[in-house]
Amino acid sequence: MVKVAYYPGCALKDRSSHLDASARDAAERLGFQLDELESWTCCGAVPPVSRERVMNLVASSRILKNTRDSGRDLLVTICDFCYNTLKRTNHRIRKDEITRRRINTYLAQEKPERDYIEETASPWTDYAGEVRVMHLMEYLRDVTGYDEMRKRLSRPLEGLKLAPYYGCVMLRPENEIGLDDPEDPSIIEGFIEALGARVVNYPYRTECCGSYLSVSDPDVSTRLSYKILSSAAGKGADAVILSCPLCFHNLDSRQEAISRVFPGFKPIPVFYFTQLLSLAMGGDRDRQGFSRHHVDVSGVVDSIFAEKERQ
Amino acid sequence: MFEPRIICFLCTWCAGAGADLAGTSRLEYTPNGVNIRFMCSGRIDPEHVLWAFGKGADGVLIGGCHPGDCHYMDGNYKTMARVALLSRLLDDFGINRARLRLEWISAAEGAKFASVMNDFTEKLRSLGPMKPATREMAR
Amino acid sequence: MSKTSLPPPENLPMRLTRDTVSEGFKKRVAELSGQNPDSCYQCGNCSSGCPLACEMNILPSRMMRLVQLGQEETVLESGTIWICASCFQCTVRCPRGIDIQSVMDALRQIALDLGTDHFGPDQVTPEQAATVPQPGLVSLYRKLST
Amino acid sequence: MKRIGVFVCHCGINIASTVDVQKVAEEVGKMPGVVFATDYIYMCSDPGQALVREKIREENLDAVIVAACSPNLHESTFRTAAGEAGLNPWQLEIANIREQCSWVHSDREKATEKAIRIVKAMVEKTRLNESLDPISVPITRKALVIGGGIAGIQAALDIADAGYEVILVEKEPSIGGHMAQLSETFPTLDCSQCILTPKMVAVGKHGNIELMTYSTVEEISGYVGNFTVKIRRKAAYVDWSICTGCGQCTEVCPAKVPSSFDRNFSTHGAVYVPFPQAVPNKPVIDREHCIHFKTGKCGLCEKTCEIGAIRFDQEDQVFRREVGAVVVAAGYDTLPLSELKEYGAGRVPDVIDGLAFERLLSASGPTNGEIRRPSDGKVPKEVVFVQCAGSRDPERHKPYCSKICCMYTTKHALLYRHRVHDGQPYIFYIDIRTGGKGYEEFYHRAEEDEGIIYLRGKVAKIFRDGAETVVWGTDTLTGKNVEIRADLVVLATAVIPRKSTARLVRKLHIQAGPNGFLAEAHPKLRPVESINSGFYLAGAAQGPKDIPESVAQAGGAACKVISLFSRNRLEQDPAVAWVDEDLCGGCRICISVCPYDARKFDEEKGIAVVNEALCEGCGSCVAACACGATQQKNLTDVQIKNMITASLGGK
Repeated sequence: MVKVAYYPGCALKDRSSHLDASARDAAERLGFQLDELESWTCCGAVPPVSRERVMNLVASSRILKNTRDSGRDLLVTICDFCYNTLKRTNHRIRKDEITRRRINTYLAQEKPERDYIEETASPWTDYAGEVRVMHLMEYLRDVTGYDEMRKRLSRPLEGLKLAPYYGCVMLRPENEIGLDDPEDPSIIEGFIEALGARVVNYPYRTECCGSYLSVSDPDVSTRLSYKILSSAAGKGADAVILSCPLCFHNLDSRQEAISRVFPGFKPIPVFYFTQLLSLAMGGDRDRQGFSRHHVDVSGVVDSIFAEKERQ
Repeated sequence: MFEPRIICFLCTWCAGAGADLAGTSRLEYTPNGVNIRFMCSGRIDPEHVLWAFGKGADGVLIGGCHPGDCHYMDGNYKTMARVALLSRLLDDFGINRARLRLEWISAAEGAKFASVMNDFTEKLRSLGPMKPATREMAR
Repeated sequence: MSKTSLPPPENLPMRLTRDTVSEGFKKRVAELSGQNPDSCYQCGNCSSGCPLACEMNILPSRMMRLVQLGQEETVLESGTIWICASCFQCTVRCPRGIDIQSVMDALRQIALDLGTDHFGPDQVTPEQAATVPQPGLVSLYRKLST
Repeated sequence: MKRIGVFVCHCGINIASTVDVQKVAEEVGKMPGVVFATDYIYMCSDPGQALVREKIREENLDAVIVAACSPNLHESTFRTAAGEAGLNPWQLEIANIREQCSWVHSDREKATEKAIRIVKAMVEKTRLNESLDPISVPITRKALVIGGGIAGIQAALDIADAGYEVILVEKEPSIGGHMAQLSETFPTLDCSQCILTPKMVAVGKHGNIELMTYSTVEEISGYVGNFTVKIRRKAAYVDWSICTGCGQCTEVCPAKVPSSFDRNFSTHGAVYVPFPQAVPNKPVIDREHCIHFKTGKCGLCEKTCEIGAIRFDQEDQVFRREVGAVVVAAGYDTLPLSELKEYGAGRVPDVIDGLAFERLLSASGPTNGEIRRPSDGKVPKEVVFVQCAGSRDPERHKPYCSKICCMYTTKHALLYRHRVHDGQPYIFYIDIRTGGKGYEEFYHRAEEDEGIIYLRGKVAKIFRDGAETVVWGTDTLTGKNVEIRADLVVLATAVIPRKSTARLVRKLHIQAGPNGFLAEAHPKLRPVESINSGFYLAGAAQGPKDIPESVAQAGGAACKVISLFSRNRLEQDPAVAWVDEDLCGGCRICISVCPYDARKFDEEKGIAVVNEALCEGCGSCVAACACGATQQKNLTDVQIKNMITASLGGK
């Protein structure tokens, strides 16, 4: 079983741990194991990765360095926030000489004090961006391959119409992330088809859901989420699929407020991509944490299982 | 600090015009090189390069047109072949082949010429002056 | 009715000096963001593409103009820098390649350095604290702590 | 010992500010053979040149060195001046101490020291310079014009009217270029066809013009005055010599081919004439879409043609022509919509580009001049025009301004108002640029009398939402964003060089600039000439420009060709190769190396000989010669070695 270094990040270990469980389950069914890093810290989170304050790159640099020092050159994450921060930090370390030198001087201060010579400890070398950071969906697309994934489906989501939601930090800024074209992405569309479901096109797939504003200005996030969800529902989507815990929180938990403010609005279920992947691979519906969803998903999940029985 | 002496062989139509463009765009680069103007890089004889090293040059830069752009059809392809052979010859003479540099520079690439001069001077500084013994070999 | 002071007029002209338009605040923004505000030619692409523009009293393109002219007070008092959700639409679409998100970021940090307190942990409701995923809180607080 | 004079130029402050010109003159003055050395404020000025002439006589100099700007600028000026004073022009050399010294260094001491070494190298070269006379060469007084747009047409007519023969090569079946696609032209709104067709007909009928359409230049060799060009005429599968252009075949053809002339808004048969006023007005068969070629059946056109002009067995033909000069007028293209992903990447049906809107406006267009939108044919009432779609965008598309779009978009909006009185045009712009004669008045009228709304701001996104096309823009003047649910969007896409121009640049060995447009010899002083002699530029292939400028440039290029042809012989640069008969061992390496076959093997003498008329002076043979038997005049190996030694400060 191929082992892939995996960085869950804080949200996936706590509030959204059910999404982490579904990710591990799906990976196993696809023939690789998400091998969590032994020691990891918070990734520093987007957005203030400002140029002058190199300090706030240290958190993510430490994760990258630990990955390399533990002998691995690939690190997978399933949260857009961690993916954005790790990828941009890695990019800056590779591209900018000064940032690389200053980061490594900070990290050097954390050299463990050893009074004895440890043969096994690898020599302390500067981190220069050797690790490759990948989003789990990117890994499925480029390493496992969507066709391979399609073949291993035990419960294809035939007939399910899914609206892909990218949000912001998964794609942008593209010169530092380079996952897909920010104006015309296709990675989630490919993922949906690989699950056997049908893609619903709607214009708001790369528009912001309000991100952290949902805490300080909830009304703003309500308005933005309404635009996204009503557009997707309007185009006939059964559900929205995304890969960021914060967008998941906004689009899912805001729907009560939206229904109160916008009377014509019909709630639409929101899924994390690992949940649907796990179901499609034959995963157990009770281990996906559906109970924590604000918008009831049982209708869609029943249709997925119903599909299975009819075959 | 060691200031390397560079001899540049630039063809008129592309590399020479590129060097002139670096001038009209006021791009600063190191004053270590003097250009000998040729109509085409195909005119440069390996003998000239060895003569330059023999007479005290620490580095030789040959500038020609990008393949396909040569005003005389294929002069630069001949240069490419001659420099490849000459570089091996330099090894035999004990001259570091990095001292001979071939660059394709078009009439629109003033910035490229300036950065090549700066970069080449920097590399030659790190290489240091040529040893008198190898200079004698070149002569 | 002998007033000892008058409220300032509604729309004072901008007092421009060599310092406002090149040194001081503007230079600080340039350093912090690593961007050159003067390369903006006011095309307005960042404003028209910004999903939060409808919530802003001053649009992003106009913020860049105010930074170009060193208008520190107007810029730091505007709600724009706090409404910006760092979604990078502006950065991606700027024809002059300016990372406008970094400029907004720098403005937030200058505001925080001057002690502005936009949103503190005490204002988070227990229910939010329990449900909002940590990246949401951290990036929001981040506006407080750096 | 030669008596050498050195003149060091200040060039105002351009050289003197970083190079100590007095010191240079003084140092070089000490060299043996340098009998006179001075510095002067502006060598290229009349008094400067007079100084050279005067000193040549006074000091009876055998050679002169002018240390100044790049030889490309004033080498010919100073050589003429030397000639007037009785000194052989090839005894005068230029030392480039401006572009390659004073302008690129700031350290005064180092720059001066480098300038001295540059001038010393030139002194060593001139010591061994010979007096030469230009090689005179006959000129073929026939011109080749590549590209049949308005620029090519005008150039061809001007040259032909001056009495010289012209070959006009156009890759489309008909000449006319993009101008033929336009409805009216700014700023006078006269109909494009009405002012273009007479010129096209004149080309078609002109005794001096050989019109070769549906043809491309395959290969060119030789040099100015003596080019040999191979032109490939694609098989039209119609024998134009007997075809009367009656058009019967085009009506019966069942195939449906999208018309590129109408920007795919209409279709024509596989056998077609691109547009009614085509010159020549004869059809061609599009092999990919012709049912006969694909399945061997049909052949309706053949049956219909009474005089039997249809020839399915016709082959491509390659013609050889001798010409003396080439005018390149290859025209332009517009940035494909697929590049503009933020505006729907060409997948939103009601988002079209400027040329497509021209076809909608055109009376002979697919909608006979009625403005109808592509998606459902309805008359659009809300029309958004988007400027700078790809232009002025160094980060993702083209860094330059495409110059013509502000004017043609204003024209589009104005004509739209005349056709759809209750329709509302909006123009999103960054700056409206109206620099031509009568342009600003035209824009003012559009804004004031025609009710066109100008919105200052760049559009960020255009997308389809159900049946509607949504435009997200802004108005920076009010500081508010703008959303318009448009019925039709017209993008003013960037003007870009044609893909075929890049291939042409390769074949002709001329230069193209960073954005792919043809590079002129000097942007201000020689805008219609290429740096390669014998090639002239006209029209948008050299950079975005409107019709008045293209026509003016075409006239300029034609005038250059006519002045070239006015001389009966052409003086070729004499710095060519020559062979020392005693040394040459007849190994023939040089013959294989010469790209111009300027070298032949003389059977009797058993040595190689140079045809001075063909030799271009590139010198490849000299470097290839094993025993140094062949040398290049005024650039011998000995001279080069002496220059190297002097440049390194050695003796």
